[in-house]
Amino acid sequence: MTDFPLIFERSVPGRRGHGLPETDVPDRPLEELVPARALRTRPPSLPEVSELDVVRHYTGLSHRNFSIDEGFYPLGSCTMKYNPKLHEDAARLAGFARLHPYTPEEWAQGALRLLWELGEELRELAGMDGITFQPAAGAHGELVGLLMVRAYFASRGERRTRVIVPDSAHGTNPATAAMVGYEVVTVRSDARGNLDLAALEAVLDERTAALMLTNPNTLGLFEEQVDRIAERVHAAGAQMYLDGANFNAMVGITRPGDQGFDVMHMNLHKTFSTPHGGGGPGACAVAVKRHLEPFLPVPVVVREGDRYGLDFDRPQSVGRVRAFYGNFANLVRAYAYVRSLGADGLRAVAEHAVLHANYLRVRLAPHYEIPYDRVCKHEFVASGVRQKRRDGVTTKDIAKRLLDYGFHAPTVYFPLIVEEAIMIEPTETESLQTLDAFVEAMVAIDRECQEDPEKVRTAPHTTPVGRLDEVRAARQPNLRWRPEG
Amino acid sequence: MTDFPLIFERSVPGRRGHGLPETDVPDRPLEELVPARALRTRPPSLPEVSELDVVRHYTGLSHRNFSIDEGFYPLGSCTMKYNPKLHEDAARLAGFARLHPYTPEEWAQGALRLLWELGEELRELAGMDGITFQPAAGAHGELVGLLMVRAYFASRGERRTRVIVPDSAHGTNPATAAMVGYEVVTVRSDARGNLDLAALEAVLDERTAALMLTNPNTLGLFEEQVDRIAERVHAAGAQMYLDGANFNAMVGITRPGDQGFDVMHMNLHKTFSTPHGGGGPGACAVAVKRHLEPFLPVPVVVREGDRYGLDFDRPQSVGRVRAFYGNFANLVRAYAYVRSLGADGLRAVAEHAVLHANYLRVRLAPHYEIPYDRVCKHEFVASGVRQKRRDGVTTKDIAKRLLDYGFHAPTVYFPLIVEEAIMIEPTETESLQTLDAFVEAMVAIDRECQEDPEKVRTAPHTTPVGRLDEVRAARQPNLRWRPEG
Amino acid sequence: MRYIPTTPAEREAMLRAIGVRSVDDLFADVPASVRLRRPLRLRPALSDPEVLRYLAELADRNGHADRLRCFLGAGAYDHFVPPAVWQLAGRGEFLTAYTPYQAELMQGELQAAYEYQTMVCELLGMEVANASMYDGASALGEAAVMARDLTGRDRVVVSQAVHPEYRQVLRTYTEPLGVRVAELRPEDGLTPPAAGAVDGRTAAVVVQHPNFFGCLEDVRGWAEIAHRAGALLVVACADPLAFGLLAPPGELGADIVAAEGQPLGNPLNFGGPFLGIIATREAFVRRMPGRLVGATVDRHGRRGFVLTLQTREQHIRRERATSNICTNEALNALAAAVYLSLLGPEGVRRVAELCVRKAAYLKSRLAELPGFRVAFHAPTFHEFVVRTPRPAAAVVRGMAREGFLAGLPLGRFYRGMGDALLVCVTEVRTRDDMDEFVEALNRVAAPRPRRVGGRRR
Amino acid sequence: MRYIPTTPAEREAMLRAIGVRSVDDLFADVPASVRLRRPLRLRPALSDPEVLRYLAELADRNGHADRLRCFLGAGAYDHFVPPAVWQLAGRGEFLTAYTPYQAELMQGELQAAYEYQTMVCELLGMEVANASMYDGASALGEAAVMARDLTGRDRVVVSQAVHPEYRQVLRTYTEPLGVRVAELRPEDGLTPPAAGAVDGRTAAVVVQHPNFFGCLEDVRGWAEIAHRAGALLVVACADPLAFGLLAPPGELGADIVAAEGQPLGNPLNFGGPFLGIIATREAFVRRMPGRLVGATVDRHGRRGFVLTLQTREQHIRRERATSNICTNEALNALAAAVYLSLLGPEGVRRVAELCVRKAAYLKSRLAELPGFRVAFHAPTFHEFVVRTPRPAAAVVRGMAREGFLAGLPLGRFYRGMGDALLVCVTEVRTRDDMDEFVEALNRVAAPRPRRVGGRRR
Ligand SMILES: Cc1ncc(COP(=O)(O)O)c(C=O)c1O
Ligand SMILES: Cc1ncc(COP(=O)(O)O)c(C=O)c1O
Repeated sequence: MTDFPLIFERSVPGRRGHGLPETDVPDRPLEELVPARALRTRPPSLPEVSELDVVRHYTGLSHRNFSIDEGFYPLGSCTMKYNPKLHEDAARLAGFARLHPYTPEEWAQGALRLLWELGEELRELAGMDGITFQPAAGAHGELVGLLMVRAYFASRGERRTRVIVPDSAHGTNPATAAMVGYEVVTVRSDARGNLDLAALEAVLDERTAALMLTNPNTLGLFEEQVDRIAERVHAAGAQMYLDGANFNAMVGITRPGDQGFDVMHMNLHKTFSTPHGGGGPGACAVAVKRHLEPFLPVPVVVREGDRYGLDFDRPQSVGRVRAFYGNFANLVRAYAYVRSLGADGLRAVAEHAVLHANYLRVRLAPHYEIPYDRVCKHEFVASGVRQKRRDGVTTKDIAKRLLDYGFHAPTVYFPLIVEEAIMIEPTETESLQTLDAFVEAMVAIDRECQEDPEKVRTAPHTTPVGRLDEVRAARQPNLRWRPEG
Repeated sequence: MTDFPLIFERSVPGRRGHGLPETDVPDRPLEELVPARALRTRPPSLPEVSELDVVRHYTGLSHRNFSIDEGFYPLGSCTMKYNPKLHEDAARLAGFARLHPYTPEEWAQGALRLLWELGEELRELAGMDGITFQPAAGAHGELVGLLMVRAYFASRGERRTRVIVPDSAHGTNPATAAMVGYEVVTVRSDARGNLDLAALEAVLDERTAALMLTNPNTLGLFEEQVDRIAERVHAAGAQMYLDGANFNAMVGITRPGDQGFDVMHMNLHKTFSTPHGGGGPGACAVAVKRHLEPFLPVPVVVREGDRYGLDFDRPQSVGRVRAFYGNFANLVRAYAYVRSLGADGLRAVAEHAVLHANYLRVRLAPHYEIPYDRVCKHEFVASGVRQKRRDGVTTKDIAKRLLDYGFHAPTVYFPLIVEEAIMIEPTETESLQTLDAFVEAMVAIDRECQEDPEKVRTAPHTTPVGRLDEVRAARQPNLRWRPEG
Repeated sequence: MRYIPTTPAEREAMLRAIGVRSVDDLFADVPASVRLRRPLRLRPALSDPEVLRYLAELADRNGHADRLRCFLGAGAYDHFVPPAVWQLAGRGEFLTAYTPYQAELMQGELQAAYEYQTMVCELLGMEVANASMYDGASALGEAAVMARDLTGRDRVVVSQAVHPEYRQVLRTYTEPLGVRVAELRPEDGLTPPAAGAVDGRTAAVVVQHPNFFGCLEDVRGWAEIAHRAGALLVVACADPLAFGLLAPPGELGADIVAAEGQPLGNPLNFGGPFLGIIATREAFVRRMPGRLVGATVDRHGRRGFVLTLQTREQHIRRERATSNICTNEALNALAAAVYLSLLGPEGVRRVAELCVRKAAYLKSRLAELPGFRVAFHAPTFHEFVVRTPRPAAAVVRGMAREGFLAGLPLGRFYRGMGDALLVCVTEVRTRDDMDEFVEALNRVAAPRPRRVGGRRR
Repeated sequence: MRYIPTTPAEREAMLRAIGVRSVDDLFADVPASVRLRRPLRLRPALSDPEVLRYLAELADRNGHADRLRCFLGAGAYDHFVPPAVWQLAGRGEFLTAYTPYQAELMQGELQAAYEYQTMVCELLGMEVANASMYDGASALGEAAVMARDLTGRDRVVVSQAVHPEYRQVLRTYTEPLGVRVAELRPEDGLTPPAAGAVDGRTAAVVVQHPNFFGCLEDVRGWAEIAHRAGALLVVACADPLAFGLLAPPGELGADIVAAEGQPLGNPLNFGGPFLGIIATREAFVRRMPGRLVGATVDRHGRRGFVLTLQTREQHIRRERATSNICTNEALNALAAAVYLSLLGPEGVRRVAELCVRKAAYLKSRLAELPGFRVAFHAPTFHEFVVRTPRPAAAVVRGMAREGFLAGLPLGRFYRGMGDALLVCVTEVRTRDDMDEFVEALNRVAAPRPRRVGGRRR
């Protein structure tokens, strides 16, 4: 079998794929308009292909991908739920997709109203007072959140230098803290998978700006002492930051604002079902308690009567983390989602996400190690240690073998505190039949680990390419195609 | 490997895939509105599936298909050219897609104008005077055409009972003639692949209503004596009908009206690039000379100044062959196509369609029999006789084996006058590289026929299912799934 | 050239390979006398953005159903189409495929068609359905021809409460074959079963259910009469969603059903493409027109699907084929299958019930509106006829200015019905829509003082 | 429940399998004190048609670029997006996939990203580009941090002719890290290279090219000055299509380019999602933020693609990562790749040339319009600043009523520029559009007799 060609390998000099217009203004020598030395001398080596070539190329590439639309994607921490098709039509309405961000406010009332209403809904869900949609994704939201924490303390003349992060935290948490200039202090988890309260107390002091907590945490476990944690953190004068990546487990059941969080982000591409696009774009909301509102990025969407506007006049604002107002097209999708589900529907989301995860947990427990085997929330973490020790098969091998069974693999090797971690999040939109089929595949692989471990170690076998050499990719980076000669 | 499930096999009682509203009008007992005996007692056994189930099912089915968007489709007589993506956006504009056919004319001016303008363009291309877009496809257009011929003769008090059809004609030609009550007289082709003029003359008489000719004919050859044929037919008082399925070979080069045809249909899903949709919908125009205009189906699109309207008051009309005005969404596509190409672009279509076909013909000639080996038009007919005699491999086997090479097969066993016919139409939108790859595959298969004929006879090997048992399908018809019990 | 990949260099290379000097040489077989010796007189070619802009301008001049609230039906129905339908049916793999002649490569389309055939059978209560016809009207034409062939008789009796355009098509399809069509006058919006209408030469009785006026016909009654005379009962239907709630024609004794599938997930499209449905008894399958997909097995015993019973068709049987149909409306059938999968039994029932309930609400509101009168007494599905105080065509024009597609003025099709308006209410119309519709009607059409004397009835 | 497939019976079965009695039992770990004890106070749930209808209503209240002819740019550009771009990029297989962690299953996304990286390098004349950042502004913020890390210095010099919002983001990203940002005042719309602005503590000089006023900066001059001082030159760019015609930043000496990729086939979307581009020298790749896709081979030696150099990233390096970015704008990058494939070298040059020519035409027309004055003398790409006889904000409001998005009033960002309007002309604007724009401007903003005295300059 030959390699699937690169688009550059389909190129033929002089071939064209566009139907662009010719000029319709009086011809003037180009040099009158642009000085010769500012001009490009060599054209870029872009492919020269027909529109049909392009259609076949990208249709072909799409057939070498895997998506929610094709099958089960139990990627823990990523909330790969169904992305309703209605949202696509909504986001592509010309009134949204073709709206320029600098359209005068009086001509953008529909868009601003949507932002306002989405803000109201999400503030209620979060139990928070203020909101911004500016960040483009979760990590970007963390940045906004910690910048606000920093600005808050600055406004009070306090200089706090440290952010506490549990050892189970997602990598973006410490990375964000570092980006905002904080020193990162890591706190361990306890035997039940909760943040170790004593360990926390040991490091909490007047240098602590914030605790960044994920709840349910990345083990899929609810922080059972979240109320006490908040109490301690606040007692130390610090702020509670919620990494809301796992909000899917608690919508309508418990609100972060009520748990004691001062600021949180919501990954709208997780709980609120905007599609992941093969790595993005996402969308994010950061919601805050009253005392942090002055620090929200500019602009903030405001309402006066039935007029909606953008408030730029916010002297204490942290400023901006991007141009314009956020990943609007995805906010349209998130709004459609919230309105389609309503209060009952959203609560049902959390209930079923948790139900499905626990079902899988219980079904897999006989076959795979489950280090923290208690009732989980929307996801749980299993481990491949048994297979590794018994059969010499790694979690990576198991993950690759799952691909042959027609499933995406769970998240593996995260959280870092679980050896050979296999983090499974089924979401509420998958059916019992799919969950059962997944269990069967996992059980079959466990059997293969014992009976034919080599088959698992050399997996995948049915994908467009076999196991790829990642070491070579990193050692001899080849990050772009180069034209010959 | 298990079978790809039927949507019914995914069904789970009580599962739902829609977001339909609840009633918002005062509740009244249903029996007040509909008598009980008119009500359904058993619900239809439609699948009970979630929206995600549906998305996965049809996405999965789409992956078990083959389309222009994926590869080369040299299906002779079908003109499988690229279907521009722009047309899809155009056809889906709400102003077209959401327009009710009974919208008052003053509120449908845009749609009517489009029809008028498309009519002008196609009449010029055809060299004809009147046009209708009512038929849904080519065969439907033939029906309209022959009905008009019949009405024309009726209006003159002539009773003609026969339609002449060449032996190379598409099956729809004789079938249509029969539907209009005509007796079909078949005339043979001569050694050069033209209609045998002498044979035609022998059957032409005052009973002849029309000659249905395809030009270029289904051998892909231009009827070199079309002018003389028209002369003879007209001399016998009969009408010249053009099956315009092969119009792609002559747009801008020669016009049917100038060739002596009185009436023709154009398959807009061929020459004018509307997508085939896996078997339809197509779209069709029937264009006629002045003397047939009174017989056009109702309504006819008319213009007065800059107002466009529908003329229903046509007492001599043949009536209707369908409700409303035609496959409008495809007419939008065809219009976009004609306007994108213009006069030069359309002429280039014919030139390149013919160039590509001749290139393939010459390249394949060393390996496959080409019964009429002269300059062809947009397609040509090869034959698998050599392989059949030499290797005991049929054309069907060769066609199936091509599937393994990633190509759709050509049209096979048509036209009927060529033994083991392999009818190849590359179209103008395929690249030289694709044509060369196809030649390579055909050459490789010829080699396989000699070296490993069993491999060809049992092909295809790489498709989702292997060679299917068509005899069983016809002998024990299973035309629908049935719920168990 | 747009959409032609061949570069000048490649063109030369191909000409060389062919052994000719120019492209003109490839057209040497076209007699000089028939060549076009001047450039085509076409509108100038446009760039992509220009084409789109011009088409958007044309589209914008139309009073489509997102601009005018649609109470217009009469054979084309504004049902809600879930966005998933066309996002799936419109996928390139389906959209740009041809008829599945190479079955092994086209299992997607074939399986979908098999499932579609099943769903249609289930909805209509019939034994077999084909893979699609052009539209409801032409399906009715073919059904009548089929009845003639099955019975060997040459008379067809059709109710005038069948869609007028369907009746026109019926005549076009049957009269060239020597079939005589007789029409039955409806009474109070219905076609009461009349044994006298049928005799030993009758091939088929054709009624529409629900009929063109929205009324529910006595299909069972007609089935008895037809069958007693050895004729077939052909039931036409413009909106099969009715059978989400109503007893399906198969249960009422229909021998052939000819229906319009547009309401099943297909857009209004100014009338096309629509989706012709034809369904019948198993015993009649070899006289059916159109494509049929059947299940079979491959050489390894796996399930697969093929086009089958092709000896009925034109490409095999030529002048003895059951029909000339070739290209059909496969993609619209696929969309219908997606639609019916999304809705399921509960969804089709819900839509049908919403239609009935909402139409009943509007009917009762209009019954109270001064100057208006509900024309017929029979129960209706989602359409009904109302008599208007001013000519219905004028009412419709006035209502368009108020933002409504008010319905179809029946004067166009029926003498003496210049004041009759056929109104349709589907599940997408809200109560607010209807209340505003009534208010607007009152403004537009209410008997005005100066006219009252002459116009009130 | 919408989008939840689990039926009540299945729910019970699962609860039984888990060994709990009710779903509530699964939430026993949530402390009572933090539970929500009342129903959520949300707007009522809507059915699908209601949601769509409401959203269509909201969309309809916006003056989008199909309604108002768009002469507005300033960081978001109304270029023609060929319909193929999103029909391909929007395919479910791309749209609903996650980041390609399982490379073997995700070669489509990965290969597309690899090709995208190549195309970006080619267009910008750079050696490496990553797989995407959030947008141009945040890419600039990251670029500055990268320069700081690469140089170990803590000052950044930025021209005020860089997009004001990009500058704001630059500060947000750098100041918490102790970087000091100094701004350079432009002269006559340009940032003339000034050696004095840079010293041994300067990590980076940041200029935008073409700059926020549309003018072409002397990038080469700045490169020399920066490099002489051991600093890096960071070039920001709001529309990389400029480099279809203009010498790319890589050739002008840029060390890092931070660009906005929205103009490459992405919709305006009220400002997002857009597409952050970051490109640099090969030597700096290990300090780059974001995903990088590299080519490698599989165990059979076939070519394949993987995410690579991940030790730069947060999930491996945590607080020592080059950035915290995780989810990015992969789909927008894919759309950009499709767009650039369709256009090819000839197409990007054509677009750029049309932009230059058309903008020049409008500039010359406005130069002649009484009361208007082109603000700066430098050559421009597709934007330029014009001084208006009335406050620019009022002009814009008036022009909206005439059907135009007239541009961005600069008073919002620059003191003393209340009468300055930033106008953009892309290839989609026709000569008629521009002529009508000039006429409308004349109506809306021409100096009126009663005001002339005070306002003319
Ligand atoms: C727990 C957690 N935190 C943070 C993030 C980062 O979110 P994003 O990818 O939207 O930047 C993720 C996403 O993978 C996550 O799972
Ligand atoms: C030569 C010829 N005539 C007639 C037809 C029938 O056209 P349609 O399929 O559009 O009804 C075809 C299409 O296959 C054809 O190739």
